Amino acid sequence: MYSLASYRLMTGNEAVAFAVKQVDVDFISAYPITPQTIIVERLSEYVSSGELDAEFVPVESEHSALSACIGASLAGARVFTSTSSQGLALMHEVMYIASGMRCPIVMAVSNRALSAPLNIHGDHSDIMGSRDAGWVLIFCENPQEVYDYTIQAFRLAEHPEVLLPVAVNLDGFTVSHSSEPVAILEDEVVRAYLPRRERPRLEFEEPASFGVFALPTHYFEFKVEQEKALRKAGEVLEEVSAAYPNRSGRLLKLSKFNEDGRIAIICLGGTAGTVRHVVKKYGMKDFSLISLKLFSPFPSEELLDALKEAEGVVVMDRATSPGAPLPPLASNVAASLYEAGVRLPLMSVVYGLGGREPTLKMIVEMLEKSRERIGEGGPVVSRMYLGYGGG
Amino acid sequence: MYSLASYRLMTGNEAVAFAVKQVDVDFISAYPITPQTIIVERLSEYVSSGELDAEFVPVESEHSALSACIGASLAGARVFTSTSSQGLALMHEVMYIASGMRCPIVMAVSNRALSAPLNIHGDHSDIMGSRDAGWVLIFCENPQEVYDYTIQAFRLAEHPEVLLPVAVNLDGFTVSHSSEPVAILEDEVVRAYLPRRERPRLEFEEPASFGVFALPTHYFEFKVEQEKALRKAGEVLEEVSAAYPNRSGRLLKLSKFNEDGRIAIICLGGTAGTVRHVVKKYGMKDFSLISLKLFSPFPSEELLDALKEAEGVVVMDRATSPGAPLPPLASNVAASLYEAGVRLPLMSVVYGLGGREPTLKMIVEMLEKSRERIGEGGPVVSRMYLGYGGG
Amino acid sequence: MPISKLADLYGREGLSPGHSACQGCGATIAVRQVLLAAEPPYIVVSPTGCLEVISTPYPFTAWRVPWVHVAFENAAAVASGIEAALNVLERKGIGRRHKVIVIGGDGGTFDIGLQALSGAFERGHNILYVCYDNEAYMNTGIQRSAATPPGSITTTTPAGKRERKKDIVSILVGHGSPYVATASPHLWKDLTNKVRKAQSIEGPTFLHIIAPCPRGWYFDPHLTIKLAKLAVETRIFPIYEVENGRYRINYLISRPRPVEDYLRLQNRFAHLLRPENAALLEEFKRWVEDRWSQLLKMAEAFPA
Amino acid sequence: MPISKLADLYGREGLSPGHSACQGCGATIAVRQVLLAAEPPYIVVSPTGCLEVISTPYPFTAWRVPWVHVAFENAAAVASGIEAALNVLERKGIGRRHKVIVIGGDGGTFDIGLQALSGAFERGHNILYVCYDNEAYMNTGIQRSAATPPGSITTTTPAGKRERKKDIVSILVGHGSPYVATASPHLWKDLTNKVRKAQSIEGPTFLHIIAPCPRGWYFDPHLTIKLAKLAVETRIFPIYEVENGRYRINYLISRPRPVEDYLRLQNRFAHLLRPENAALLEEFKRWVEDRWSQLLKMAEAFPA
Amino acid sequence: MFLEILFLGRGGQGVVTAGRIIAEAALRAGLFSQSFPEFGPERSGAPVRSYVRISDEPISTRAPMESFDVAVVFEERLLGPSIVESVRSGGIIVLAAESAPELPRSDVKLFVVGARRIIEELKKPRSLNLAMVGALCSVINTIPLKHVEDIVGRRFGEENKEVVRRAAQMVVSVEQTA
Amino acid sequence: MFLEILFLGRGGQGVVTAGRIIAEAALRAGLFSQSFPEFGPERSGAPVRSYVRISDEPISTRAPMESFDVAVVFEERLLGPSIVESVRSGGIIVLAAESAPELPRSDVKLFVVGARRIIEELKKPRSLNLAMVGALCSVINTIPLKHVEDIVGRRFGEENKEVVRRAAQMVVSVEQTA
Amino acid sequence: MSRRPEFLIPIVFEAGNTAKRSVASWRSNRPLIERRLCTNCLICWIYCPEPAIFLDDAGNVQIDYDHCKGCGICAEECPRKAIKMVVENV
Amino acid sequence: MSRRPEFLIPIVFEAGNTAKRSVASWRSNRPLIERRLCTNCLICWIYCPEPAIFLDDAGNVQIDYDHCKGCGICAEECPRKAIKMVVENV
Ligand SMILES: Cc1ncc(C[n+]2csc(CCOP(=O)(O)OP(=O)(O)O)c2C)c(N)n1
Ligand SMILES: Cc1ncc(C[n+]2csc(CCOP(=O)(O)OP(=O)(O)O)c2C)c(N)n1
Ligand code: SF4
Ligand code: SF4
Ligand code: SF4
Ligand code: SF4
Repeated sequence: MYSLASYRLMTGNEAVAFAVKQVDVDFISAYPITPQTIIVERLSEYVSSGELDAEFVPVESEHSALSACIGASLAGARVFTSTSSQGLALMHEVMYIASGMRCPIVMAVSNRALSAPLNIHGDHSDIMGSRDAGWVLIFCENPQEVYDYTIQAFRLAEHPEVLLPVAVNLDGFTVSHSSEPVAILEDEVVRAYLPRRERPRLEFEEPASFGVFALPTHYFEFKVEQEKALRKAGEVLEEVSAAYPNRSGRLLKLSKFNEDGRIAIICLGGTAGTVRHVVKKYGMKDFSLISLKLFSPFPSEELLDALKEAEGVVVMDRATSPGAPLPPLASNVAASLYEAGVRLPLMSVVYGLGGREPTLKMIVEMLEKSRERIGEGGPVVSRMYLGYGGG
Repeated sequence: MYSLASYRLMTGNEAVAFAVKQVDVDFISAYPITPQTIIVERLSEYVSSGELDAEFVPVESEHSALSACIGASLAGARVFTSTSSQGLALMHEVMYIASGMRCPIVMAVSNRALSAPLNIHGDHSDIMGSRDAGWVLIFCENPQEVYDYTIQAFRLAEHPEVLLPVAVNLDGFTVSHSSEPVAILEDEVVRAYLPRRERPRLEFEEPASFGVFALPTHYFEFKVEQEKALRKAGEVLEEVSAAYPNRSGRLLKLSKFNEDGRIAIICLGGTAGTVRHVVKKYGMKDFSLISLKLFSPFPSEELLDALKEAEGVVVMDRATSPGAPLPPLASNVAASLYEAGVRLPLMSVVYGLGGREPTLKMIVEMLEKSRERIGEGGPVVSRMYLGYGGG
Repeated sequence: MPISKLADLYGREGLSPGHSACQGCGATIAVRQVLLAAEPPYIVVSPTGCLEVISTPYPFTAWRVPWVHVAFENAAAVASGIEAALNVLERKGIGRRHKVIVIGGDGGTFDIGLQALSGAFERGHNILYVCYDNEAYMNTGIQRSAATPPGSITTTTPAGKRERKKDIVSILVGHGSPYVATASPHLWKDLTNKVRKAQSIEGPTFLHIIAPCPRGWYFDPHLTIKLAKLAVETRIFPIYEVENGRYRINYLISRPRPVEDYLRLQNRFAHLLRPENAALLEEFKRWVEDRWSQLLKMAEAFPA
Repeated sequence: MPISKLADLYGREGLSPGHSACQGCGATIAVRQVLLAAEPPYIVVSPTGCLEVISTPYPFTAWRVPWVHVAFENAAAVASGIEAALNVLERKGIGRRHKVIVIGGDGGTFDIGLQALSGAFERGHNILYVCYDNEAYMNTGIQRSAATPPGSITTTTPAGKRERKKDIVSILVGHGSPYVATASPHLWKDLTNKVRKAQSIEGPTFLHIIAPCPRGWYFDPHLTIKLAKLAVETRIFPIYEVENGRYRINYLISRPRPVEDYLRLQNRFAHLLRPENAALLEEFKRWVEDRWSQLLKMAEAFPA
Repeated sequence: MFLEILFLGRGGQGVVTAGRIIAEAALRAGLFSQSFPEFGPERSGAPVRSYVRISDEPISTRAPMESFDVAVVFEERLLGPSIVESVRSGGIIVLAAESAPELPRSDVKLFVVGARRIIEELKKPRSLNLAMVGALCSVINTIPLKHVEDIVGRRFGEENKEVVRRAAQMVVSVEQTA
Repeated sequence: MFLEILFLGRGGQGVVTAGRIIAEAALRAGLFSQSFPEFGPERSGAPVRSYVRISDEPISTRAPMESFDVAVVFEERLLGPSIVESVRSGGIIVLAAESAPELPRSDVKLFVVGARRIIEELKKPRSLNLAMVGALCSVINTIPLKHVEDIVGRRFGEENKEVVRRAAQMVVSVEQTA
Repeated sequence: MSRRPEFLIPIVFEAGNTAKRSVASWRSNRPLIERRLCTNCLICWIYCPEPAIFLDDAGNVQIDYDHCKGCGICAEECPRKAIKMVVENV
Repeated sequence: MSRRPEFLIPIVFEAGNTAKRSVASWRSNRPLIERRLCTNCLICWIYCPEPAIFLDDAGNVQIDYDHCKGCGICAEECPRKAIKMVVENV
């Protein structure tokens, strides 16, 4: 049994900061960038007021932020950082290093579009552009999930069979800046959920060398081992979430709505809520919704299972992979279907780039279009830009 | 008709530098990193000796290198840079900006593994980790291709319907450091192939603002326009390569060998040569080879065409996409097959990470294994780490 | 030719109205003055920050001169590229040299852009780098920068910043720059003439301009120029120039006004004036005194 | 407690033999001396570069002390993280403070790592940053860095570098560091005592050590220590320290040896001694003189 | 019940805070709520919006709001035609003003509150937003005013409760003639 | 014809250049060639390798070489057991030495050249690699020595041609007894 | 030699076109110049952040009310106190 | 509280283990100490880059030939000229 402290109105960013305070992190280093900045500000306040006993290092760039986090993590600290967009892109190099050095850092990403042109609004290009960096990638639909998943992210990251960094993604503005009720746990409950675990660390008495140079004789093995750990994280997640005190806040790999709908909509992050709203409000029973919480390791199996009854699938990507046959999420879905030998009509939808937040009308339009395209012997794969005004 | 100046023994890196000299670039900015450094060194020498009339700006980091290139490109110059691995990762943010600002920069990437652990040897993780940045991505098999494709890259990049940066990839060490005969063109022939073309630029008389801020009202359209231009580059390439004076050096999207083999091996970069050698030397008629030259925009159509007769396909990735169902190349191939509704047994091979260069024996082993797995009612998708020693 | 009266500047506007800076934005005043003085042909480069965001919401631009923004951390690198490229294009007869003027905020200059700046100065590019210093990251909502003065409250230093302000002038003098100077928009004649001078010198030059920010310093927008003046007259922001390593104090403040006159008007310093924070106020004063006396000594050891 | 004889250092080795530095590597000598002097407990951080590559080919390490490498540009940021994290872990009773010592090459310090360094110094972390200066990027095969002296040939300056060496000491003094010093491995006593001193001072301190590199400077490996000595005695590499802004020249070279004695032994300078390059040689000498006289003036204006 | 509310004021006037207070009060009243600002760079002086949804069911949509049940406008100058347009038929406008302007629509209810006078009288020059929340609360009548008072008291000091109360009392309905 | 050749010396001795010279000479002789160094960080003094392939057909493989037709060893100390092992049966070792060491294999031909003496005598202390290329060329006998001489003359000065010639003359076959 | 491409590109070719936008709605207070006090010294102009001050054809300093945001700097800095700020009417 | 994970991780736990590797093959010249000249002053040791110089149990300076690369610094710097370099035999 668990006990909820209470409900509080929080934005996604505030939910992150609050969770991070409760997990008793030791070290935070981050750099301001819209729409993530509020996380940094709140944490500065917690540290400054003494509510959180941690070091907050206000570095001079995101490259240094993640670098400082690696140093702190290797020194044995529980570490948190956060960023968005250009900041994440500037960390790109260091992200691979954090995972390669097996640092259980948790990072919140308030997702935002990448320049050029500069745009401060939401989309998933930032994290998708670094999706190969070997991090566990979690997506949240609302501040409640942000809160719950941030806490669980620490347990997952620090699990001795995982030891990998985790990125908790929240849509820039639509989740990061939206104030909503969040059920929070008592501090002690959170602490109990997250006992400290030992791992190798920098100390004079047991001198080890970290971040060594690997010749072709060894590199491949390190990388495969790391890939395995990431896959393992998928299994460990089940244990991590099963142990989470607030049952309704457990981090499942995906959540389903209206399972009987014959057309499945697959979606990451906040937009899933809008789709759910539309399906519910307009009684569009044809459609089921799969809100994917775990993007990496990609839960192919669970996804295929969720698609068992589907006649077609709409995959909503809030990012592009220019030049590739399909954008990131659709590409993973197609690969999973291909592997399973399932030939499901797939409509790949790119939406919401640079904060073009889907309106209800747009979602309805997308659903209608998918009905047209799916199931009438249409193409296996079709494409759509949702809300795009150009030619 | 064209005239070859002569054959010269050149490494891949030297072939880049020589081509860049011949195309009369105006501006070079780069930062040393193994195994790309020789390119920078040779170009410094050309500039210093006066053989090349260009500015060489020896910046203090790769982030600045590509930034300086953007500045120079917007000032109207023909621009070149080169990098590898950590350097490319450090440019990540700026790569998206270069394409978003539509700068026709040509960059050579001597591909190398990404840290951690640090490794200076060849693999494709670096460029694959930035494959969403909207660049045209070309892969070369040997110094000859490096030379020819570098020259063609400029014409493609600067084409008024493209105006996008192009990355020319050569395997670190195995191509970048291998000296081989290269047929070179006369300087004048190269110049004639690459006339200067006008594009918007920074100048006091026609003051325009570059790199502006786009609200949600406009960003989506810019990005779609950019994606279209990248797709367009695939078409333009045909014109660009058809015009290339050395017929045998034309940049085709892919090259085929032993087309009748029932199992197709798809491969990027230098390893294609080793596979070809094995197939030829050991008379393994079962196998055809598709050496892919263009990775982005991905030539799905041409690839499907090349696979028409295949009974199975082996996709060799020299990079991983940890946590994804398939590594980058296999993922694109699977998406293409899925879209075409073709259900071909696919063996995804990850090889050569961190310079674990495949030996002939390893290639043979891979081919044998693929025979076992493909065509006997085996799984649609199977996986293999080639040359991996771990469990 | 030196600027002696406002009529010399009128009609040379480089920035259009209609931008979206806050009411009373000091940075915008500073930038206007820089552009009024700058001699064509030139190209302006800006890093990300207030100036960039307020001036170019597509499809609009406030810039009447060629302008480019690439990212937050690389303005000096972009400027290096433009400068060097135009050198060779002029040599080849397919372009001409422009003076490249970077105009960036303190965050893009003191922190995330410092390395690019240092590199450009080390390589000796012919650029003028202007930093409008509003003493925090304003565009993202008032976070600490290395230029934030000690004691100042920002959203990342809720109890006041502990560290001193990074001495960017010394750092750039240490780079061997031929001309480094400070300026304030209330001294428009000094400022605009320094722009001319800096622009006329071959090599990398630097102008550090105080730019009061009503939003980030929490003061009433009509006080912007007043505050710039107070910063100078309290010796908090000394006005001087360093030419080839030789120092000249342009405004020798012999009888400084009390720093409290300056602090009082801004909510970011409100706590410093509370009795319980007397030590912090002392610390602030010590910082001001140390810098001033250091400056005097330098001017003595290396006189202009 | 000060080090007075070699026996005080013997047996404190922090680096094992069996690493793969070149024959006669000056950097390795410098690093050995630093570690012989350093007082436990400490942690070493290195950026990418020769030192890192020669010392840790998995599954081997030459380091007998805790050591970490993360990337090329971020050693000071990594050090900041370790230092700050151990502060809080000690406070929480689950760890203890260590002095963090960064040891990096000139490229990782003057160029690509400068911003992280500047940030760490501005924030005032309690770290000792040691730069072994072999005056180019050696690990990647001898390319120009901001520390490469004027005239020197590298693979990216085939005709000799035009710019002067970046004055890192002035720059860090400009950051308000409480202790910045230079050293040479031939003066082992001075060097090791400076390490102790720097380590004992709270806050960010810096040690700049000349590290002759036979491969990159093109000299015979047995001359490494000789060259370090010549660099000092020609005034090319002055030995001094700056404590809280106050200068002390530790080796006042009243009668400098001709710079030619130093240049002659190294192929990177061979062209400077050719008659047709007299102007370049002059330029080099001017640089040496300018720096020395600047140093004297600073020592006079800000005496220890 | 499903209410969509717009707050419209200027950077610096606490428009976002107003939205949060009402959302929090709704939460206390056992309702579900969501509140978010206009997304974008905010500059002092520029017109600024914030949005609130209140419902008796969980709110999952994050779609932008294009029309409203209630618009709360902090200054008469800001009540332009497009704002008036954006209020749904049968909806409400709450305006800070001393006297009532003419509205071009009759299917919208206009309420006016002398918010500036209230805050001047109570010497709370920075509390315009609190006055507007009080007025709104009284007008929509789905959230007990006490919740708003409590929140305001806790977050901004007891003295500010009076601002809320006074505004709630003083807001008046204006009959439209158009 | 398909020859795989190893050069083994020390960092600083021009091992890589040696490989390139022979590859270039092969090119001039109308053959195909490929030459590459050992990939990795090179330090002065450390043992260093380079590799050459020569063929009468285009060379497409980039597989690492694990065994060789010819091994050219710049110093007797470097001729360890693993090197001797790596030479194919019927293959050749060319060694810079004054006298012939014992080899543990008899299916390999050993050639010795007094390369150090030659360069000393000709006062070309940095030309050990050129001597070794000369010796190799003479031993494998598929590339006219003239091509090597030309390349060396052009790249390193006429005086060095003599190093090549002399080494080509002086290299001697050693009969193995083991 | 600049050539505008036919496709959408994130460049604004029309220099200074924010002048076409009004920011009058930002203003709560309006500066009024008292003509008889004003010497047209241009001090207000050099300190205006917009700039929303210009010389009319007669050479008199004028406020551009489409672009004045009402910050009050001009009023504060006018050496002749020739500008006063009044509350903006609707 | 360090705990070694069971999987492969790029950390070397055995500090200073390059000492187990020989780099003797790097050496072309070998330093020889002339015992009677040597005062065990340790100057050679402080300047050796490896270090390949140590004190034996008797307190005498010795060369560690597994780790000496033969750079010759010791011979150059020995104040008593007690070290000479000789060409390495096979
Ligand atoms: C790599 C990166 N990190 C962070 C940001 C977010 N960001 C944009 S502007 C800015 C602050 C700018 O501060 P400053 O340079 O002082 O200029 P100001 O806004 O104060 O004018 C920040 C943190 C960014 N755009 N890019
Ligand atoms: C981001 C990045 N760029 C480039 C490199 C390649 N690189 C590694 S070490 C090095 C030079 C190191 O020079 P320095 O710091 O002077 O140390 P040294 O090797 O001379 O000891 C370079 C360019 C890298 N590892 N990472
Ligand atoms: S926040 Fe400050 S610097 Fe930025 S526009 Fe507003 S007043 Fe100007
Ligand atoms: S290149 Fe220079 S610094 Fe690097 S290991 Fe060799 S001698 Fe030392
Ligand atoms: S400052 Fe005053 S006097 Fe001068 S022009 Fe302006 S209004 Fe007139
Ligand atoms: S009130 Fe401000 S914006 Fe308006 S004219 Fe005066 S100075 Fe300019």
